[in-house]
Amino acid sequence: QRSQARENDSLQTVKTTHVMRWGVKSDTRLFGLISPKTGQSEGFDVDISRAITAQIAKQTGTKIKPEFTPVTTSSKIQLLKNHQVDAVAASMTITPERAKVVNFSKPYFPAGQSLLVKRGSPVKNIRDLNRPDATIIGVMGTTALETTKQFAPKAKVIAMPDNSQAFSALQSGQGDAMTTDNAILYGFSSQSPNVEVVGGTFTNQPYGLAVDKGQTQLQREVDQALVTIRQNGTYERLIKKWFGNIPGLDWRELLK
Amino acid sequence: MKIFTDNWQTILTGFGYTIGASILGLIGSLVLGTVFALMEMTPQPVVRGSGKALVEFFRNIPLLVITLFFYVVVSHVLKINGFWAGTIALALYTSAFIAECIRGGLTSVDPGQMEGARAMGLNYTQAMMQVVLPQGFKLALPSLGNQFINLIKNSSILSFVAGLDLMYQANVISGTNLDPFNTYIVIGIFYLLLTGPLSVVMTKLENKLGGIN
Amino acid sequence: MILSAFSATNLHYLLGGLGITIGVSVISIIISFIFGTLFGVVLYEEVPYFSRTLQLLVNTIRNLPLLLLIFFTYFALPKLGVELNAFAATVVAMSVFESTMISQIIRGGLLSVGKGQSEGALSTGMTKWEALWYILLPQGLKNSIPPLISQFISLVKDTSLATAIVLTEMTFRSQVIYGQNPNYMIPMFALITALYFIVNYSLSLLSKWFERRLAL
Amino acid sequence: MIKFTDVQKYYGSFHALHDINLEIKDGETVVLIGPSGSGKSTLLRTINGLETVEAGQLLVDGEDVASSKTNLNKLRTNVGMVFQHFNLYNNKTILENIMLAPKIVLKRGDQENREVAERLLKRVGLADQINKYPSQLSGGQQQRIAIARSLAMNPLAILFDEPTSALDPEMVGSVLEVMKEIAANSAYTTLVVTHEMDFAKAVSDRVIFMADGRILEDAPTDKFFDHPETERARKFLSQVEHH
Amino acid sequence: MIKFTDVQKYYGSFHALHDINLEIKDGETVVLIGPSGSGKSTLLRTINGLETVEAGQLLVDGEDVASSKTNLNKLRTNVGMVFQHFNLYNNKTILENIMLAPKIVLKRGDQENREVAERLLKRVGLADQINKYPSQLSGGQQQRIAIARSLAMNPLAILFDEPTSALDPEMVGSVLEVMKEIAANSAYTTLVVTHEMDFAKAVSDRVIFMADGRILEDAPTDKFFDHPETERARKFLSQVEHH
Ligand SMILES: Nc1ncnc2c1ncn2[C@@H]1O[C@H](COP(=O)(O)OP(=O)(O)OP(=O)(O)O)[C@@H](O)[C@H]1O
Ligand SMILES: Nc1ncnc2c1ncn2[C@@H]1O[C@H](COP(=O)(O)OP(=O)(O)OP(=O)(O)O)[C@@H](O)[C@H]1O
Ligand SMILES: [Mg+2]
Ligand SMILES: [Mg+2]
Repeated sequence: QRSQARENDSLQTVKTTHVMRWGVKSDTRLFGLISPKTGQSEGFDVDISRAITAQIAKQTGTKIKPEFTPVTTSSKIQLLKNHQVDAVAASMTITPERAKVVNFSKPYFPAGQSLLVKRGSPVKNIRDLNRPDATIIGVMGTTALETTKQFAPKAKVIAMPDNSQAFSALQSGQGDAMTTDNAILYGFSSQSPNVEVVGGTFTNQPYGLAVDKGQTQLQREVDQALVTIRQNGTYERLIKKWFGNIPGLDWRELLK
Repeated sequence: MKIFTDNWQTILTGFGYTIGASILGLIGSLVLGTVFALMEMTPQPVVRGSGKALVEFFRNIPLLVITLFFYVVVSHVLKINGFWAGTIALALYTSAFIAECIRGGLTSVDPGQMEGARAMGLNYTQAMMQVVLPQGFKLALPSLGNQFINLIKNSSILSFVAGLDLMYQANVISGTNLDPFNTYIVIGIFYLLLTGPLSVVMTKLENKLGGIN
Repeated sequence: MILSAFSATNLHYLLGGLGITIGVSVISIIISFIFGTLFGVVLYEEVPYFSRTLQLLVNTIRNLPLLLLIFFTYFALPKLGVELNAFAATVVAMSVFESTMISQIIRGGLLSVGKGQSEGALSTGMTKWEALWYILLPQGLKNSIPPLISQFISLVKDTSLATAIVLTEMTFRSQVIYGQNPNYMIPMFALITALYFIVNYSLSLLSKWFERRLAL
Repeated sequence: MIKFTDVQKYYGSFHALHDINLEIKDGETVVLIGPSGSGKSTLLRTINGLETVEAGQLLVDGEDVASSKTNLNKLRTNVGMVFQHFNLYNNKTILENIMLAPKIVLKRGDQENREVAERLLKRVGLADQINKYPSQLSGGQQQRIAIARSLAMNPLAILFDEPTSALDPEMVGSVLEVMKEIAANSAYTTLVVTHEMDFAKAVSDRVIFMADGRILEDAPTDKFFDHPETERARKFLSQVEHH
Repeated sequence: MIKFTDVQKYYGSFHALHDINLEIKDGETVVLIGPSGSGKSTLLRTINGLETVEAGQLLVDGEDVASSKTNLNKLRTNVGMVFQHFNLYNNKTILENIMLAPKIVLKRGDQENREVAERLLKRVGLADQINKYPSQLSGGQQQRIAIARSLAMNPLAILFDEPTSALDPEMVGSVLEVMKEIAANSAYTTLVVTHEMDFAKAVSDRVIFMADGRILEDAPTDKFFDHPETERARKFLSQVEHH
C-alpha cells in the first residue's frame, strides 16, 4: 500500500508516509550490528540515521519516524534502487563508480582502508602482502577489494559475503590479513584481543549516506541535516559514544 | 544477451566451480552414502545403529548449517577454503539421501540372491559386493539421478561461503550491474543447462523401469 | 564462558528466530500444498494445452536452485513492481518452488491409485471431476503422505537459505550471536542443529507413523 | 437396446475391432467368448464409452455413443459395468461404495438411497458387511458388492467383463449365483464376457464368438455349443473344455 | 555324511523342528515329503547352515554345523543347494554365474574354471546359452543352470528344495531329467524336497515323511509308498495323488 502512496520523489514519499526507511548493516560492529537483546541493529550508522531523520522532520515540519531494514554490503544498493529503502547508512564508501548510480550526501565519517592481522603477525603494512603466496581477505562488493589489488597486485584476494564471515576467515587462518575500512576493523579488534589493526590507513575513503540517483530533494535535506547536527553537537556526541573507548584510536581524530 | 557478453568470464568461472563442486560432491556422497547404506544393512547392531544415526542426522539439519560449520568452525583446524567447505558439506548432506536410495535399492533385491550366493560358499562381504550391491545400484538408479539433480541445485550453497560458484558470481555481477532481473535469469539458464537434460533422462528412465513393473 | 552463549537474552533471541523459521515454514507449507495439489491434479488430468504448459513451467522451476528463486523474488521482482519484504519474499519463493515439487508428488500419488478406481467410478455415471474428488484424490493424497512429509522437511531446512536476504530466522540469528563472540560458535551450532533436528525428526516420525498406519 | 453398425476401433495403428455388427435386444442375456486378445473387453468397454470408436455407429438406448453431443455420464447410469478386478472404491465402506453414485449422480435422497443399498446387499447375501472396507472382504464378496453397486443405479443393461476370472475357485460359485439371478431377470439386458462355459450354457440366450477383433459367430446358445460353425470356435471350445 | 541327533529348531517361540534324528549316508538319494509348513525347507536349510539350530547335534561331513568354530563358508562348498526360485545372480551371465564361486571361494584358475563350466553346461543341455543373462532364459533353463552352478563346486552333497514347483508344467521334465542323472550318480549324496511322487518313486532309496516339524516316517522308498505306516502319511499321499 505504501508503494502506491509513494511518488517518484522520495522526500515527498517520506513526508506523506511519515516514515523514512533506512538500510543499515546487521553485522558491522560500531556501525550497525544486531543486538540479540533488542533484535535491532545498533551502532553509529543507526544513531546518525535517527538524528538525521529527526532533523529532516524539523526542517520539513512533518512528523517522520525512522524505520530500519538490515542490508548486506552486496545488497544495499540493490534495495535502494528497488525503492525497498529510502536511504542507506551502511558504512558505505563514496566512490565515483557508486556515485553514478546513487546520490551521496557529504561525507559523514572519515574512513580509510586498513589491515587487520593476527597479533604477532609479521605483516606490518600492505606492502608486506605484495607477494604471490599472500592471501588477503575482503568483503564482497566493497571498494577495498579493488584498492587492495592496486596496492598489492601479487597477492591473492578472496571475497567473503560479509564482514563477520571475513573475520571468521581471518581467525581460521584462511588468509594473512583482512582488509576493509579501518573503523570496521577497529570494531573487531576491540572485541577480540588476538588481532590488531596495523599500518594505519592507506587510502582516504570517507563514508557517505546514500539516496537513489536523482533524489536530489532528499539528498539536500540530508546534507542540511548533517550540517546542523555537526553544529549542534549531536554528531560529536555520537562519535564519542561509539568510538570513545577503542584502544589505539583517538576519537577526536575523527572530528577533524 | 548483454549480461553474458559482458560477464562471460565470470559466469563461465562460476559454471566451472558449480560443475566441479557437483562432481566432487557426487563422488563423495556416492561413496559415503554407500557406506552408510551398508552400515544400515549389517546385522551388527552397533554398526547398524551408527549408520542410521548418521543418516538421520544429516538428513534433518539444513545444508547451510553444515556448510557454515565447516566454513567457520572446522576451518580453524583444517585449512579449507569456501569451495572445499561447501563441497564437503554438500557431500555429507547428500550422502544421507543417497544412503536412503541405495538402501531402498538393496532391500528390493530379492533375498534369494543373497541366499543363493551364501549357499555357494561366498561370505557376506563377497556376496554383497559381487551379487547384491550391483543389483541394488541398478534398482536405485532413478532415485540416485534425482539426488544428483538436487545436488547440483544445492551446490548454490557455496555462494554463502565465497565458493566462487554460479550463484556467487550471480551476486557479484548483479552487485555491479544493478540488473538482478536479467542477471538471475541468465544464471538460471546456466543451472537449467545442467539440471534440465539430467531430469529429462531421469524421467525417461523412470518411465522405462515403471513400464516393466 | 561457553555457557554464557546460552544466556537468557541469546536464547530468547534465537528462539524468536525459530519462531520465524516455523512461521515461514507453516505458511509456505499451506500455500504450496494448496497450489501443489491443484497443479498435481491438472498435470494428472492432462487438460489439453494447459497441462503441457504447466509441466514446462514446473520442470523449469523445480530444476532451479531455491536460493536463486529467493534472490530473484527479493531483488528482481521489485523491477516488475512487486515489492516484498524479506519474510514475504521468502514465503513467495518457497511457495512457488515447493508447489512445483508437491505437484509432482501429488501427480505420482494419483497415478498410484490405479486406473481401475476411476473406471469404476466413471462406469457408474460419475463425471471425471466427481471421480477425481470422491475417489482418486482421497486415495492419491493418502499415498502421497510419506513423500509429502519428506518434502516438508526439506522445506523447513531450506528456510535457512533466507539468511541470504537477511531474514532473521534461526540460522541468521545464530550468526548474530556468534558474531558477538567467536567462542559462541560451537555452542550455537550445537543448539541450532539440535533444534532443527528436533523439528524435522518429529516430522519424519510422523511420516513413519503414517506409513505404518497406511500399511495396515 | 445396443446396436453396433460397422464399428471399427483402433489403438494407435492396431485395429482392435473389425466391422462389428451386432444387435442386443432389451432383456436379452448374451455371452461373449473368444481367445485372449480377441477384443472382448474392448467391445464391452465401447458400449459405455470407456473406449471411443473410430468409425461406424454404436447406439445404446437410442443414443449415439460416439457423438460428442451425447452425455456419456448420463448414458453410463443406464449401463452398469462389473470388472474383472471389481474396482470397488478402496477409500469407502461397502455402504458408501453403493450409495455414492446414486447420491451424486441420481441425486437420490439419503433415506431411499440407504433402503435400496440395504435391499441389494441382502440380495447378494452381504447385508452384514455394510461398514467394512473392500480390502477386508474376500474377492468373491467384493465382486458381489460390485454387482450390487451397479444394480443400485437401476441400469437398463449390465456388462460383465470376466467377473469370476480373478477369483479363487471356491469363490466363483457365489458370484455366479448372483449373476444367474440377474440374467434371469428380463428387466436387465445382460452382456457377459466369461470363460465359464457351464454358466454360459445355463443362462445365456445367445453366444457371440470373437477372434482377432472380429465376430466370427453369433448364434443361439444351444446351437453354438452343439454345432459351432467355424473351425476356430471348435478349436477354442475343445481347449476350454480341457481346463 | 549327514547326521542329526536330537536337533531342535525355533523361529522365535515357534518350534519348527522337533527332535530330529536322521542319518544320511554317502551316495544315498533321499526324498523328503510332507504337507506345506511341515518343516521340510527348514530341515534342508539347517544342513548347510542357512538356518541355525538351537539344540542337538548336526554333523555334516564330520563337522558340527552349530559350532562357532566351523567355517560355514567352507562347509557350504561341500554341500550344494538348489532353490525353488533358482536364485541365479541376475547381474551375471550364465557363465559368470557358474564360474563366480569356484573362482573366489575355491580360487580355481580361469582356464580350468571355464572348462568345468562348459562341460557342466553341456551336461545340462545349455551349452549355447553361455552369454545370456538369467532373465533371458525360461524357468526350466534357469533351474538347470542353478544345478550346474552347484555341481561346479564339486560338492559331496546336493540339497534340492522343491526345484520344480515354480516351473510351468512343460518345463518340469527337463529339470527332472538332470536331477535323475545326479541321483543315480553315487558320487553325490542327494536330498530332495519334492511333490513329484513319480520322480520320488523312480530315483530315491529312502523317503522321509514330515509333518508339524517332526519326522513321522523314514523308510525305504518301495515300503513307504506301498505300506505307509502312519495315518497322516496315507492321507497326504491320497491328497497328492489327486493333483
Ligand atoms: N489401451 C490399449 N492400447 C493398445 N492396445 C490395446 C489396449 N487395450 C487392449 N489392446 C489390445 O487390443 C486387443 C484386444 O484386447 P482386449 O482386452 O479387448 O482382449 P480380450 O478379448 O478382452 O482378451 P482377454 O481375454 O485376455 O481379456 C489386444 O491385442 C490388446 O493387446
Ligand atoms: N524365517 C521364519 N520365521 C518364522 N517362521 C518361519 C520362518 N521360516 C519358516 N517358518 C515357519 O516354519 C514352519 C516350517 O516352514 P518350512 O518352510 O520349513 O515348511 P515346508 O515344509 O518347507 O513348507 P512348504 O511345502 O510350504 O515349502 C512353517 O510354519 C513356517 O511358517
Ligand atoms: Mg478382457
Ligand atoms: Mg518349503
